[in-house]
Amino acid sequence: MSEPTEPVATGQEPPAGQEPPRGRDGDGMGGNGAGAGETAAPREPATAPDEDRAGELAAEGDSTDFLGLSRDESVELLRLMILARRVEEKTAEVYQMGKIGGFCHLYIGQEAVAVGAITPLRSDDYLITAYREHAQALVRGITPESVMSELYGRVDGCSGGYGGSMHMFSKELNFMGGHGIVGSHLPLAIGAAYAVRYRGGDQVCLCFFGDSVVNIGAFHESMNMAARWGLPVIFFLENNAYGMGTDIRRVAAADELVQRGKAFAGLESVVVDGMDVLAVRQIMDEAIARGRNEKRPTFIEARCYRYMGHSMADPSHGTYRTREEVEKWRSDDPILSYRRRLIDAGRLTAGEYDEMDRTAIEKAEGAAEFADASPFPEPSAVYENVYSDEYAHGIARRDRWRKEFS
Amino acid sequence: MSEPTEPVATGQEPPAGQEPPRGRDGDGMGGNGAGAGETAAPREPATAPDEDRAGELAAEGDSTDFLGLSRDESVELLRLMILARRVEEKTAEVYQMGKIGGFCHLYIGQEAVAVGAITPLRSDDYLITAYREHAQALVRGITPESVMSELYGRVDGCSGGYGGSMHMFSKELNFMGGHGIVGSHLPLAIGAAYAVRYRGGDQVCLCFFGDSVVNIGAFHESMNMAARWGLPVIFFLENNAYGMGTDIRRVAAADELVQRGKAFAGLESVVVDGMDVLAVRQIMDEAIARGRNEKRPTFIEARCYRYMGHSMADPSHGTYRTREEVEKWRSDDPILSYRRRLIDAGRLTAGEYDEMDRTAIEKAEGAAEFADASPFPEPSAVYENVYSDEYAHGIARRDRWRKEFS
Amino acid sequence: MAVITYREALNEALREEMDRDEAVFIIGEEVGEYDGAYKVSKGLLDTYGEWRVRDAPIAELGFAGLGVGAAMVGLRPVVEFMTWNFALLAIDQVINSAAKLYQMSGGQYNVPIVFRGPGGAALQLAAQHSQCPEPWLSYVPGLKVVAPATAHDAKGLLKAAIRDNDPVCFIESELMYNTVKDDVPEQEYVIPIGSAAVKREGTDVTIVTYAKMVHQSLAAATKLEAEGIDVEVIDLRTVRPIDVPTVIESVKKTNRAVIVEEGWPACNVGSQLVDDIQRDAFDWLDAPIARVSGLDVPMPYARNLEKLVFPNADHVVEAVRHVCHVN
Amino acid sequence: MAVITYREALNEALREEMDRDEAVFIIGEEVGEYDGAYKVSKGLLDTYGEWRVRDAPIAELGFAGLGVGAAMVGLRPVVEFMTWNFALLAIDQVINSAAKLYQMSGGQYNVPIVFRGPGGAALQLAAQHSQCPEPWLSYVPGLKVVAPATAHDAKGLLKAAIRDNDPVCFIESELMYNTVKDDVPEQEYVIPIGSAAVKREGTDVTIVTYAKMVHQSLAAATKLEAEGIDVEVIDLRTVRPIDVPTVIESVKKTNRAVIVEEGWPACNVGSQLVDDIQRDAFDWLDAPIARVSGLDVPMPYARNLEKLVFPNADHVVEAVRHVCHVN
Ligand SMILES: Cc1ncc(C[n+]2csc(CCOP(=O)(O)OP(=O)(O)O)c2C)c(N)n1
Ligand SMILES: Cc1ncc(C[n+]2csc(CCOP(=O)(O)OP(=O)(O)O)c2C)c(N)n1
Ligand SMILES: [Mg+2]
Ligand SMILES: [Mg+2]
Repeated sequence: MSEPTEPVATGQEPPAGQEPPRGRDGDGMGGNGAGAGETAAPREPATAPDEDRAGELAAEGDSTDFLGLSRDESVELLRLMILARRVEEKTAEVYQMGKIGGFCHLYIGQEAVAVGAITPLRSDDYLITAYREHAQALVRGITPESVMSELYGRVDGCSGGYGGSMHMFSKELNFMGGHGIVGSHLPLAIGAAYAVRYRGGDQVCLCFFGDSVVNIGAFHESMNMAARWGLPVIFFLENNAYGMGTDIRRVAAADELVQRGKAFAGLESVVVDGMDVLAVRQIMDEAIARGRNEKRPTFIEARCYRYMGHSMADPSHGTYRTREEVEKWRSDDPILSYRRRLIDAGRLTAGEYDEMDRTAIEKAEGAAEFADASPFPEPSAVYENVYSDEYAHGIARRDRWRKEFS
Repeated sequence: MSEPTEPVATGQEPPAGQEPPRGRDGDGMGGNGAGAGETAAPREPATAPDEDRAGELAAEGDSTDFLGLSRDESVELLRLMILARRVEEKTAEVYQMGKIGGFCHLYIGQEAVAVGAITPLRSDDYLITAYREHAQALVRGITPESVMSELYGRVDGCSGGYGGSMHMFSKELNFMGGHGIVGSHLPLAIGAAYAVRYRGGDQVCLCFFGDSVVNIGAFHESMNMAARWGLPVIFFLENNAYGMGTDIRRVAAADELVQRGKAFAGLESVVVDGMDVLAVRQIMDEAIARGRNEKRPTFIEARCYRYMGHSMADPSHGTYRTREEVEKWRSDDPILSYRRRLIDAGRLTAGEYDEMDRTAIEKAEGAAEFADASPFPEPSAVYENVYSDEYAHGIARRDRWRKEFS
Repeated sequence: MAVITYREALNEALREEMDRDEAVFIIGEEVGEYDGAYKVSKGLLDTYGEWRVRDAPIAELGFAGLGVGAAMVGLRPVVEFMTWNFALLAIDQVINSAAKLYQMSGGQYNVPIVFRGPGGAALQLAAQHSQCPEPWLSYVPGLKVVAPATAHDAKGLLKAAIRDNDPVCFIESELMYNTVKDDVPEQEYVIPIGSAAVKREGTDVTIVTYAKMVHQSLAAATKLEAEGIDVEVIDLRTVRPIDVPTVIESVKKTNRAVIVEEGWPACNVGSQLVDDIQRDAFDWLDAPIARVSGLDVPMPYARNLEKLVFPNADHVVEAVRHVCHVN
Repeated sequence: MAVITYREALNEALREEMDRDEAVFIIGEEVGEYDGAYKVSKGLLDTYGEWRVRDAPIAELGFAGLGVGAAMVGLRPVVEFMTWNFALLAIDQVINSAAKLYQMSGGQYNVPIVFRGPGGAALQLAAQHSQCPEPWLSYVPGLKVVAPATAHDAKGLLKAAIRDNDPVCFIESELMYNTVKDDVPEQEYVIPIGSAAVKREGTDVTIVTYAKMVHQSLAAATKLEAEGIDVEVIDLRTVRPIDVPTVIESVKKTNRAVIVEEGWPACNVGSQLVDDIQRDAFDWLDAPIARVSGLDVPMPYARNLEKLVFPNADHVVEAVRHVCHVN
């Protein structure tokens, strides 16, 4: 059953000439007001994103021995990528049906990053990220049911329905969330890493963020402290070329984003091909060792791409990028290329792949069904989790004229 | 009458063994609680500040022709440095007498920076700075009387008594002030530079700030926008080695602070000897040309030193630096060394120098007398300048029970 | 007269002011090439070019401060925050720079700047994206704070804000951009900052409110009419300064007041109004003033919980009945 | 019992809690080698070492967030802001991270952190260094806000704040560090957050206040005693949550209330209290509630103007006379 790059029929990829779809509110953040279609390329001249990528990246050859992974281990990476893809496709579908509210940022296209970066972590390592985190949550081990229930705002969600798409958490899995203010979770990441050194532990903290973050103050403040105090943090920049509708090169004064690391003595700064799961894993192995053993931070820039719009309210192309550009990146799909390598290496058969894909699709389906059946939070839950002590019971004092609570 | 490095008898330099003086409140910011004395050097190993300075700096020889300045022009630089020094010494004296309130940050030792950097500006260029700005205000052309009256909180002050030591302004002279939140005036500086380009002008905006600023987010956000959009701003870092009681090397991950500029493509980043007025002026000439003609920003790190404590409440040495270190820097005094060069070059006689110094002392004295005679603001002034329209007259509505206004 | 949306009204205001005064420019994330995250600045880049419609990096503190600096030297920046939630990162520039520079400089540097963007909850955006900033801003002398409820007011007040010589915080709403539509005159008009509007006349009770809650309050008034309660609805439009005289006049007539706002319940605009009313109309009050606001919790994501937090017309009806002793 | 200063009380609280719980650490500018800009952390670096007493770069947003992250994984950070004025740069971390994480994560990640430092005016520090942050913070669900007036309360409340499992904003004062001295027990004690204290009993009028203004209010009470007015003074100690029952009980006894605070007059703690009082004690009030606060202006530098802005005992006396109809 099929190539995962082929979009399922949720309508994110409109036939030419047709108006791109919107979020239900017609107007969610990132909504494209115009009849759009293929408009002009970004106003500022710039080399195409993939030209950059071709540069100094770790050659594919570095990982032909699959980094010493066993057959099963190497296939597991593929399985996770497919699962992430299929769950996100299902998410898009049910979003269009009105099952999910608010913003919804899909990860499709970037799976090699989440899988390559998260799988080498130990379970006691920390992980923190931004709002485009469904796939990262899955790869870290939150179940599809739990992720989907959170998207539905139900009690079985990994944040009990309080957080939604942007705020998934699992304390058990040291998944420190899903944060919505651009750049503001980087200081939290160095805080976790500070705690590691404080306690004399050897964990690392992996912190994902997008390209737009390189321009915000918190990025620099965090890098400086991490470098100065030797905090075992891995700053993982997912450079998918755009912050919402803005080509990063239009707003960042940098020849390449990794350059930003050069401002800090003691911060190892490296680039990796974010479409190549083994390359990501390899560079992460090094970063993890650097953090665990040498107590030094690493800054990784992974060049990757999101296939979909910024959020469900944003068309995949039109205003700020062309269909051709999207198609070009899609032809280098991380799942398909890794599948090919596994097959070529005799580690996987086409039949096994299809079976794996079928399972992933079933899991995604099952997750949506599970979520649909999961209950909404009780009304009384509205006052819960605001404070962790009895004050919680006093805060309703000022809320009169509320039938629900009178 | 003497070397300007010899401190006037205001007691900032206590005889050995004597308790260092405090601000009147016994407790101003930066106050040193301990009986201090010469304590241990900073806890983290580091090369001495002046070792850094010796490095790659523009050689003195570069400016033996006095940058083509006429005799008078070159002597004027000395005159301004002496004036700044003497006014600051007077400030210290009257502060101890209780004439000035609040924080008071002296500039003594850094005069070569203000004079070298400000004198090459045109009157329509913009200048903006932090709270250690008395000398910069003077060099820009605010009169000693006006500066001193502001310190006294009187109506003849350059900010009408509203701003005090940290907030001196002169719109007429394009002196955009005196700002108290570390780093927060850098975005203002790029705003002025943005306005220049907006209007197609050829002014530049000179922005001074201290070494502690390299670690705060606003620094990076400002550098990025200035570099990306080609704003004619000169980011002028006065690296006097300490932010309050913190050796900058204890908190900044950087081999040298100028390294921070490397994060930004298109930002020319250079180091200069901040104790050498001609070197500063020369590098500023280049930066001004870059801004005026090429519409490009410059980041200058000037290595310099403050002789006094962080503020009047902080002893000049003790907790975080040694008397020896202070003395070492004082022996390279920017006024004395430049005086020597002028005399050696036959551009100045010792008698002329003494005369100039006497005049500066008189000006400082006169300024203090003037300020003392200047009236306090009228009580009604408390409601003025909050809004620039008639709303100003309505804001007293909620302030009842106030005899003064009833 | 033409019926246009709240969004279109803002766009028209921007255009008219940019045409009128070359010093007016816009800076913010996605305002140019993308036409604005919520399309308020649609088409402006094409007309005015990149120096006047500037796409900013994600650097709220930096570009808000850039606006302040440009305002100090005579430009009239309109700084768009994609939402006011992100403005917390820039609040130092709003409060410590923009609001204070005029006074700190002894009246030399006024700061004619507008900070604008949507505030409050949209739909299921959860805790970090759903807060009302008005109380924070209204506390601060040196700022003016405007939060219009209709397209008509949005246009007239945004024009006033841009012409104002002091910093104005202008709070819009994702939920109103498209759904609120009303009559806007063809001819130019400007609405003075600080003037409330009686949006419905009545004799039994005064509802004081602003922004989104004007619509909930008007809906409540209609319901209450059926019960024989005649409600007056005052739309503050500006929350700093507050038009207290208009409020007091109404309360002296109706002798009862309900204050309605979207934000959290403590230390907010409504609490200040209670003080103003009890001070100036103590002897006219026949019942304690009632207040309706959002619940005292961060906004939860789940749809059913979000609905509970958000104040609606039914809550207003309850509160009015209570102050009218109809229970 | 020993008489110690407000500063010493804070230092003792820090020491005792650091001894008691290894998870407690301090981070902030100058807290270590320099002993704290105001010497609150004096000597702690020597005892506890640099990982527990961490000198931070000037990066308020960054190190406040570092604290939040460390708290998420089980440490108990005490983040010192050199003053709360600078905390505006970090307020996104206080509000969008610390206050909301517990709820956003569905109750998984609580954030046991203390943000502390001096707030309000000191002496002639001008507009950017003289503001009171309490109203901003008290608006926000998820935070607790404490502002003690005595050494005794400062110690007991700081210990409570450090032990609290939620984020606590703790507001001190440059002007009290040295000048406020009072009896502190030798034995350990903790004062519950959210409990007010009647600092003087009286029957004619209730003054509700907190922090510095407690001292001005007590001075006013002494003056008024001579005039035959018997004043009760309630020190809130915590401004979120507010101990409304204690306030209401007192107002029901005295039938008159004056609220005193240092900050700006609109949308502040006092305005909220007016609402609480009129709602729960409307029928007991014999006069409108009076409020004394700082003037509605940025703080000017000039000594004489600063004095006018700062509320003092005479203003309180005037307000009390007014509500008692003695004029
Ligand atoms: C401080 C802040 N400003 C603006 C936003 C609105 N916003 C949400 S996502 C986004 C773009 C982020 O792009 P990037 O960091 O590249 O991540 P990506 O979406 O590509 O994963 C913006 C501007 C925000 N959430 N926070
Ligand atoms: C954001 C902020 N944090 C802290 C302070 C307190 N503070 C005032 S001056 C200062 C040190 C600044 O040092 P530096 O930038 O090197 O300038 P210098 O005093 O050496 O001229 C600090 C921390 C402040 N004013 N603003
Ligand atoms: Mg991106
Ligand atoms: Mg310095």
